[in-house]
Amino acid sequence: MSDKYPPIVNGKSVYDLESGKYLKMWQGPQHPGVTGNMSLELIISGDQIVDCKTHVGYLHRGFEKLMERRRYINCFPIVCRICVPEPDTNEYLFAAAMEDLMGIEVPERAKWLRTLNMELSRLASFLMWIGGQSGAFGHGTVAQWALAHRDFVLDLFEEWTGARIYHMYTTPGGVRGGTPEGWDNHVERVLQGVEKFLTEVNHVMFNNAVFKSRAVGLGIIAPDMIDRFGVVGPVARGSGIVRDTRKDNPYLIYDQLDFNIETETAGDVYARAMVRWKEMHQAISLIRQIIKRMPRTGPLHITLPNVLHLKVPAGETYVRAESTRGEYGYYMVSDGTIYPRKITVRGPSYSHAMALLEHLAVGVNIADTHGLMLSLHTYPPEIER
Amino acid sequence: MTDIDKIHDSLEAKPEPADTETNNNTEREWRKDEKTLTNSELSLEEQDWFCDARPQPVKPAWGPIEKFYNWARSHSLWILAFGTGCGAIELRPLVTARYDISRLGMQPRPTPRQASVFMIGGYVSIKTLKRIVRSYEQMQGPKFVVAVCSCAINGGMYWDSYNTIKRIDHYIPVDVYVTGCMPRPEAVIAGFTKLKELIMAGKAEGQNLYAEKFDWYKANQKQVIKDWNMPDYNW
Amino acid sequence: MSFATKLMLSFLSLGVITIWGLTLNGIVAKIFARVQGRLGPPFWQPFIDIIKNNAKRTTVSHGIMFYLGPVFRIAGGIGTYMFIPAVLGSVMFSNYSVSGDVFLVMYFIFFGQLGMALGAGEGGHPYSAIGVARGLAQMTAFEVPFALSVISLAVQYHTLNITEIVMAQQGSILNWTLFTNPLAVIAAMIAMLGMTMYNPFSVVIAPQETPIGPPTEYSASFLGLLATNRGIFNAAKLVLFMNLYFGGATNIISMLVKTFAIYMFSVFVGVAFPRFKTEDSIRFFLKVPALLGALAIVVWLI
Amino acid sequence: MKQLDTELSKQFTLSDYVEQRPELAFVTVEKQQLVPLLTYLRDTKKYTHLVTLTAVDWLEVNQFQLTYLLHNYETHTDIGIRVKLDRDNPVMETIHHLWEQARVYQRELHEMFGIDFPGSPGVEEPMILEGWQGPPVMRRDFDTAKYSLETYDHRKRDTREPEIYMKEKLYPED
Repeated sequence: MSDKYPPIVNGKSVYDLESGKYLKMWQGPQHPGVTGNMSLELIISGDQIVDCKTHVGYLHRGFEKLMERRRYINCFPIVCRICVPEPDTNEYLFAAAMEDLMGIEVPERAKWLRTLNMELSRLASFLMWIGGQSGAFGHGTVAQWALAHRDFVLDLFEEWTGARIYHMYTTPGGVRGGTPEGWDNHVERVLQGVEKFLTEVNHVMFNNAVFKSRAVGLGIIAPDMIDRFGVVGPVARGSGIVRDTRKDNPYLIYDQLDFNIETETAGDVYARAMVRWKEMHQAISLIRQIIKRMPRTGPLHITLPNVLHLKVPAGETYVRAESTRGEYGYYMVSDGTIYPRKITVRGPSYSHAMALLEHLAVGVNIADTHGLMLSLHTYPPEIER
Repeated sequence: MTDIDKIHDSLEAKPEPADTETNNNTEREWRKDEKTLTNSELSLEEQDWFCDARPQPVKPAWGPIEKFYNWARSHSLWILAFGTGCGAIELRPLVTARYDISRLGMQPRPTPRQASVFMIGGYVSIKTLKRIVRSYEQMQGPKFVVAVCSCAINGGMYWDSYNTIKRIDHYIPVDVYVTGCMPRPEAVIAGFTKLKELIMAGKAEGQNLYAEKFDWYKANQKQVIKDWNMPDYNW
Repeated sequence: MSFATKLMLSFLSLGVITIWGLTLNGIVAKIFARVQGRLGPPFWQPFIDIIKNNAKRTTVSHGIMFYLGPVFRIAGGIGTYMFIPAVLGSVMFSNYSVSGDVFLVMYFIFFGQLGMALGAGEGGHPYSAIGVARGLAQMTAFEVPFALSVISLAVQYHTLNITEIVMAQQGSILNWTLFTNPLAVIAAMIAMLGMTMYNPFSVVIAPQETPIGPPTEYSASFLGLLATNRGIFNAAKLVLFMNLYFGGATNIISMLVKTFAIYMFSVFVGVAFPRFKTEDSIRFFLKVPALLGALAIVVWLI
Repeated sequence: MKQLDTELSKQFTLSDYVEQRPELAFVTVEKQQLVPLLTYLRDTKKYTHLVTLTAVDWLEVNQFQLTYLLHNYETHTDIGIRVKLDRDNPVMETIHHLWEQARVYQRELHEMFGIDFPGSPGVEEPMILEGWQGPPVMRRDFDTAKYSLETYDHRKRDTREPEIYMKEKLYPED
């Protein structure tokens, strides 16, 4: 065991490719098993990974730089592009950071609508993940079903906000509009479909002997690794850590909603998948609660002065929300002008895909790399912005 | 060491010191002519590994046969599974149950050797452009490029970004553009339908265009990819 | 009948079986698509793909062995088919069945894979190398239950000639090996799951786990040849299974129906399962199926 | 949070205390005291989660501001530790021994701002920008629009002044 792995010197493993013992292999960026556009540099010995290095930066557009030279309202079209499959968290957090600095309280109805927006997008993002996770273990059928259901959720977004992917629904001071007439029935229909699908997933995927044989015991995250690697969200909850930003630091109207933090204790790929499966049920229940209790009348947004010349008071703040990958945060510094001084996006994929994946991948069979990677649920655009 | 190792090692390899290069270059002159590439950014050892032939335009077959071939090509478009930008997110609905392009004879293909369509999904950063060029050159012709999203056309909302190129057609030949941010899957399917029409009419000759204007494309690529450390043409 | 006529008829039957095999592949793609909730490609899509692949203008070769890989593969496919009587009693479809052809056919099943392994190895791509390693390991594993099952048949029928094995099963449906030697059939059918390379034993050509296995570097007409072989080889294997375990066929219609039905077994398993890792699949094959095969021999020896 | 600040002030030189929200405060510390302060907060005060590490370029006063944001999962409070660095010679102690993911943040800061963290593993390697030859991009004296216009081929487009164009299009006789 010990001589199988190359020695680690100064935090880096040292290997000699000429010895013929190790093979260097790249996976990605052109690779169907890698999430999005990133690559893994793997050193393998036999069928086992002995060293893994994540390479990112293929999607870097320099958001933080671009936002420094755009006015606050002009930043809105680009913040949602930071995370493609789940843009609404970005929109909300950017608005929330601005509102925090400006001392604005958004109307009650806007809060409910923002929560609804984020929960729906959570459902869509999880459906996308389930497609990836089952696909990584070769279960194409579940992947196809999942992405079809995700598309029905996107249809709801389209009817509501007018866009499939980038909704740009949350604006500073409120939201863009209410829900359309008769939309609630469409939501209920889609949710019933998703619930039926989740039952089937339980039968076909979670109770499947092959899936179990591969997922159980793979990529175990011990509870003591949680703080050392900055693990958050469902990945941490899969290791039995009871943490959820929605409960711990309630924002919007999450303190008025009825839900529990879902956890599993095993800390492997199967446990993380199970946590996400439960959280999809949770999201469905939250959407139902919101639609039932949401105020139907009232202002949607407060009136701001001319937004192009909006000056945000000097100061700095950090706001966070629970995305599907875990704690998502915006750190905003304003110097009192019409341009933001500095915005840093804290994406959970950042620490998961880089430090944690490099640590977990060592010793894993090469066929399991993508199952492991998908179980961390990383979205490359939010790593490199 | 296998091929891909060499390629990836070469991505990180430092250029050789200039003096050794001049010493040995004379030995290699005999095999250089106007049909070969210089691969001057590679070390001498690496120059031995890589092919230095220039891409050549290929003449279409005799009329009716080419028509039949074009029909087959247009009904069996294999997309390279390379999500280069945000546009890749619409690739998944496209290949799955809702929009299902497999009914049109398309399917995603995991290796560039077997793919015939390159779908550029949105903005292209410099680091990705390098891989796009490599993947594109590894595809076997006739090959087609569909550029999806506004950012691939004119930079879109990243027009002032330091890390994205502003128009993809200066770097690889593009057959069809699909505008929008994001374009809906229907729009992408419409783009593929347009590509089919072009192939059927024999107008989608991007591969030959690339071979004919190879020096121009290569100069454009090298202008933005500052650390060009791969062979000039990746077979 | 002269040798030339016989040869011509054999090649005609090879053409029929190629078309049938490719059609089967197209139908299977359609069935997969329907289970996954989509329309799927038309069933003639494999033919268009082969035409397209052969119509490619450029291709890359990595040397003579790379070139010969697909040739070996298709030789394995044709060889497998040429020594199996596809339709009992038919002149055209009887092919070159000789005594001991069971082992010849098993050798040919192996031969194509080995040739492909050599060719893909020269491609030099690590994905190919990993795919080849996985493919050979998995093949060695599923050959065990299959070989045991075939030996059990040899013990049962006292022959190694496929034609004679088919003859022994004629008369009634109860004479089929399926009913006379069910243990061997179960072992062989599980081995067939590995042979057809659908889930859960598809890790060799899996697009996610390592794309896309041995054919990573193959393009254009090489790929066309491989795709053609996929038609021939699948159909030949199905015909072999039909002959050995399901009473063979006395006319072409029953041959088509039976091969289709046998294929559906692996397809329906494949659509509902994720895939095994190589180690898992080897472990799987060497446990229950191998035991069943051995048991089938023991039962008939006693 | 104010209580924590007074408690910390006994051991460390703190300044510029700002309480943004009841559960979020920012405080500036001397450069030399940062690592002891972070270790103290992590081990004694249960600020176990490194949320983010980022830098702000204050070009006007020739300073970089590093912000270390820590979170306490028991009281659910955040504290942001600011450190001012000299912009001409930005060097900072590494904290990768406290949190594993810090080395990724430090690698990014090294690339984007040119701040050096000696001893952090792999900090010299390029992470996001490959073959970048210009100055560190996130510094405020780097003009991205100018660089983009100079370096890349932009597609020419018809830019029309809306007012004039509307006039020409709708009321050509005027």
